[in-house]
Amino acid sequence: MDQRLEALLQTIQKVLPDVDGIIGLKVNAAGHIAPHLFRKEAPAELDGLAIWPKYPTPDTLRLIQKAHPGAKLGMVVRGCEERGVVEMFKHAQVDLSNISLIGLQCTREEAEFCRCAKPYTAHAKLTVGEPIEGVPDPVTEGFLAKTREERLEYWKEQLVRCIKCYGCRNVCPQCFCNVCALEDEKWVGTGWLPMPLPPMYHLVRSMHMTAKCVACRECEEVCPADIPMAIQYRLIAGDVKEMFGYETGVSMDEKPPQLLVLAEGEFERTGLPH
Amino acid sequence: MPEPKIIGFLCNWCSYRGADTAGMARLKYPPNVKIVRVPCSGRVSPELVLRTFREGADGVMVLGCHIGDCHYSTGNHRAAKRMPVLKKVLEYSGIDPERLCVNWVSAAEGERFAKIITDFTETIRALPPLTEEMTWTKG
Amino acid sequence: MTNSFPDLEEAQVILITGSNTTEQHPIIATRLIKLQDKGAKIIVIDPRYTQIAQIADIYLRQKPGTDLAWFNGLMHVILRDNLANQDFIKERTEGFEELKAKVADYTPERVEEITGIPAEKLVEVAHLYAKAERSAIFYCMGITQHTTGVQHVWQCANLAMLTGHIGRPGTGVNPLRGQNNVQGACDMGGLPNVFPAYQPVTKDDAREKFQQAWGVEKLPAEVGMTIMEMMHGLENGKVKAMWVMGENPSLSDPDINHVNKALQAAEFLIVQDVFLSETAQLAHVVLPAASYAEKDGTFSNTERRVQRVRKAIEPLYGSKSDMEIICLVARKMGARGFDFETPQQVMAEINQLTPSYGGITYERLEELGALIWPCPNGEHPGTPFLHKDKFARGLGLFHAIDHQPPAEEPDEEYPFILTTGRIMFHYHTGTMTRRIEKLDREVPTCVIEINPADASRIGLNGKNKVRLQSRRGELIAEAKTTERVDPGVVFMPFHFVEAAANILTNPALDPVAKIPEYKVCAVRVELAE
Amino acid sequence: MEYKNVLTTCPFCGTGCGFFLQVLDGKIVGVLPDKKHPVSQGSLCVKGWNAHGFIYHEDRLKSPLIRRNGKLVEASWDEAIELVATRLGEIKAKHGPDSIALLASAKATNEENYLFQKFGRAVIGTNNIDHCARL
Repeated sequence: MDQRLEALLQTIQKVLPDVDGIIGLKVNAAGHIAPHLFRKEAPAELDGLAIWPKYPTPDTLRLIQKAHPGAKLGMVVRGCEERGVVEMFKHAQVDLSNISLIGLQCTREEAEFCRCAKPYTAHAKLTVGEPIEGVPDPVTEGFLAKTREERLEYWKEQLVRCIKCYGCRNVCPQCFCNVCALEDEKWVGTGWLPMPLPPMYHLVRSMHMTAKCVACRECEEVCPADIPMAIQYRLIAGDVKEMFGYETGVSMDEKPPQLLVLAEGEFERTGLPH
Repeated sequence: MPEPKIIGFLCNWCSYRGADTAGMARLKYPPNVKIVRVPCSGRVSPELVLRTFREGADGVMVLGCHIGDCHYSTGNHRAAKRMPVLKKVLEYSGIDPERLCVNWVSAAEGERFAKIITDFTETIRALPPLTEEMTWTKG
Repeated sequence: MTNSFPDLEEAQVILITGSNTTEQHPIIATRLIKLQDKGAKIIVIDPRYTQIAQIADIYLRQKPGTDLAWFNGLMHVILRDNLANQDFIKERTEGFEELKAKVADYTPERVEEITGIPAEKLVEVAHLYAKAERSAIFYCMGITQHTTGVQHVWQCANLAMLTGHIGRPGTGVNPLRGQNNVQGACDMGGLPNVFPAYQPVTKDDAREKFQQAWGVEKLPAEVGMTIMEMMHGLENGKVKAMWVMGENPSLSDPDINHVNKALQAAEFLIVQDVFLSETAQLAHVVLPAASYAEKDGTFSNTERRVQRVRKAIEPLYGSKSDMEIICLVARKMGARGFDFETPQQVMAEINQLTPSYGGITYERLEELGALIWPCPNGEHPGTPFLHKDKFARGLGLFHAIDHQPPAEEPDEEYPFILTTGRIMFHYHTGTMTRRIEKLDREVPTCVIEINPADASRIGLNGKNKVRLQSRRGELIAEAKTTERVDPGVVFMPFHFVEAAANILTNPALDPVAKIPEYKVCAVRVELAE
Repeated sequence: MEYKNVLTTCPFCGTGCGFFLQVLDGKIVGVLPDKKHPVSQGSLCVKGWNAHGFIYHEDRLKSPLIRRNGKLVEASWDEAIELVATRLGEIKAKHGPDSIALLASAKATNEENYLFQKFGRAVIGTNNIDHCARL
């Protein structure tokens, strides 16, 4: 057994007696992996404990907590998943008071797969594996080197392949709105492929990921057309940090940037005329 | 080259009156901007701006009161927070962010209004029609 | 499909015809499209400029119902320019001389006249397809739902054999099967002429085998009726009773005014379904069936890949699985051999009697995830691609085929060609998908596609309701103007009962496969207001 | 409190994509794509993502229905099965096996299709079995 997996198993076994269940990943006989709630009633299920490929488990937590608000749970989180639950906590989607986070540090290989800048946890008290530094994101860097015209051309080539599966929205743990703007005909037309330009679906979604995206890249992973939309989310996250000093998932206490009121000094950083 | 189509969302309390002031002073500015009066620049959502582009606008203006002068005290803060991000979204999508003009005009600033309109119309005139850019390359 | 997805990743040229792949098989489409990034070229030949046509490297638009001609044209060019695979033809095929003689007449110029495909484009496609080391053909009902449907499939095979693009990874003739388990329903003998694994009911040894296994004295030796023959049988009184398991012929069959009359004539109609479908509304007995999420079983996909369906929850609302219902009725009728408690037990019987499924057990599926038939025994790894060293019949047979027009062509009275199909957001007759809010909101009702030139000719300006009439019936539906269809052609999906395309369609059948000509019939289009 | 993911095969086209049905306390709450699936490779189309959307629909048939005086009315399973068995038996006896026709299903499982044709051939004694493969 993989060393990290072995260590994770031991940590889970330590935590499990004190909680109602632990959210992690489970593999079946043929190697298919999905999120699972491990419980002490069924200890044998831990034989199927798995760690890769990752899944949007913050959403699993949300689903379970909605039905069992008081449950005492453990949860295995990678850096991105931890940031995910922190953001969801700030938007009152999950309650972290009863949750034991078990941090799972990503390997270099995993981090490179995700082009991840922060492949480590920051809040989890229990952790498994050695944290590593973030890795470069050559895709985003390559995109930044393009001219405006080249960028337009690039997205046209990518987005003509979009089949409007809504997978990027569906899989995103941060997409928890009860009413979704992407399903509002005022903004996004229905029933036609390829979706007409301008790409309203993707423009609106990019806007809505502002100060929410935690760079887990689940959206890219489930995209049938391999459209690297996280490029945009990532760049915007950088701008939001610059303009409004906000970074997703970093601190539990820091409120997401107030949409309504400019804070001291923000106006100057927006680049708008005075 | 066809004349560019520009939609201007003007807040009721400052910018729209600024347009009036410009009109009363018989200031000259290009007639490309079709004005939509809104209660406040904070009313203009990013979705509305995008939809305006979708409907064929080559440029969109969101004009509000100067920061600090908003009729609703901080309504225009909302615009000041959202619109810069929207400009970034446009930029990363390959759509010239210059197509979106966010600015502030008080009721008294007729000349400022005329200048903003004139400059923006020139900016848009220098760009190809957006509908031309918004066609699929394949096919 | 002769091949399967993993090996098709190696294809260099992908020729898609009669398939709106992005809307009908979205995940297959995106897999193929992504191959472009590895340098593969996609060719689409289709009367509609669909999304995949737009993405394709080369798109050719033929007039509906002229496919035999462009196939011949491609083969003409391949032979003319010495691009055929002579070794393959010599070693693996027969009937080549007849084919050669036949396609000699189909010069690109003549083909252009018949099909509307520019001659130089046809030549380009012929060269691209033939010269690549690995070219794969994908087709769907756009070429099969014709009175010449079987001949179109033969043409695909002709083209593949002529160039040797078959029996290797990244090649082959790959039909995309429409419904989730249409492959399996065929494999399991849900056809009037064959037992499971296509063992003919007319063959004595096949019948004897099943007689023995099922413990019955005598199984019927004559080929039974196809759907269309059943409908005629209901009308003329030959058929008295019909049992429909999870299908909806009231909407899916051609000329449904006629179908509904037939169903109403049934003395006893049993329908089992998840919802009260249009067909169920005509039934004498309706049996509530469990959905896919409430039962175990297997589906066989278009690659012949057999995969598990797993019960996530118990049957809802007092419904029962189709398996349980069949067993209950059979036992009530005093039959033996229906004492199954689990689908796994049924599969064990299938393993015994269905050579191609011999090694496809639940134990192996649990371990391997999936198996692609033929898989004759418990050690066999499955067969990702067919016809490796030899064809099922030994040598591959070329069929020399002339262009033939569709059964019904436009005329003065009915000047438009109607072609029908599906859309991304709905599945078959919409019994399930129209009840899924997130799908229904995308396309809540039928929208007909019409070329802008035609739209202005009939005065559609600003209005959107049209009346479509054919020799079978008429309907009113919304219209959308689009260059996606040529002038003279209208397209409509068949999912919608309120504007049911199959009121209009022509029940003319392919003489061999008995498939109706859904892709071409003549209609009149007028403003409805 | 139970949360599990049940791997199954999409019922909405011949591609055969794999997904998990998310089951929370015995109720299906969503779909998750299977990242290790050989066909769908972690992706789904809009139909697959919403394949759970009809399961709890209020229109689901909730009881067998039998036509009485021209109207479909609720009946018990026993009644319905009895009626089907009796009528099929009568019609077969009176008009012969080929007066009965069966439509199998491209939407049902292999096992169900196998049993259905077995029923038609072995119990009724007819080859009048088809399904909408061509439609």
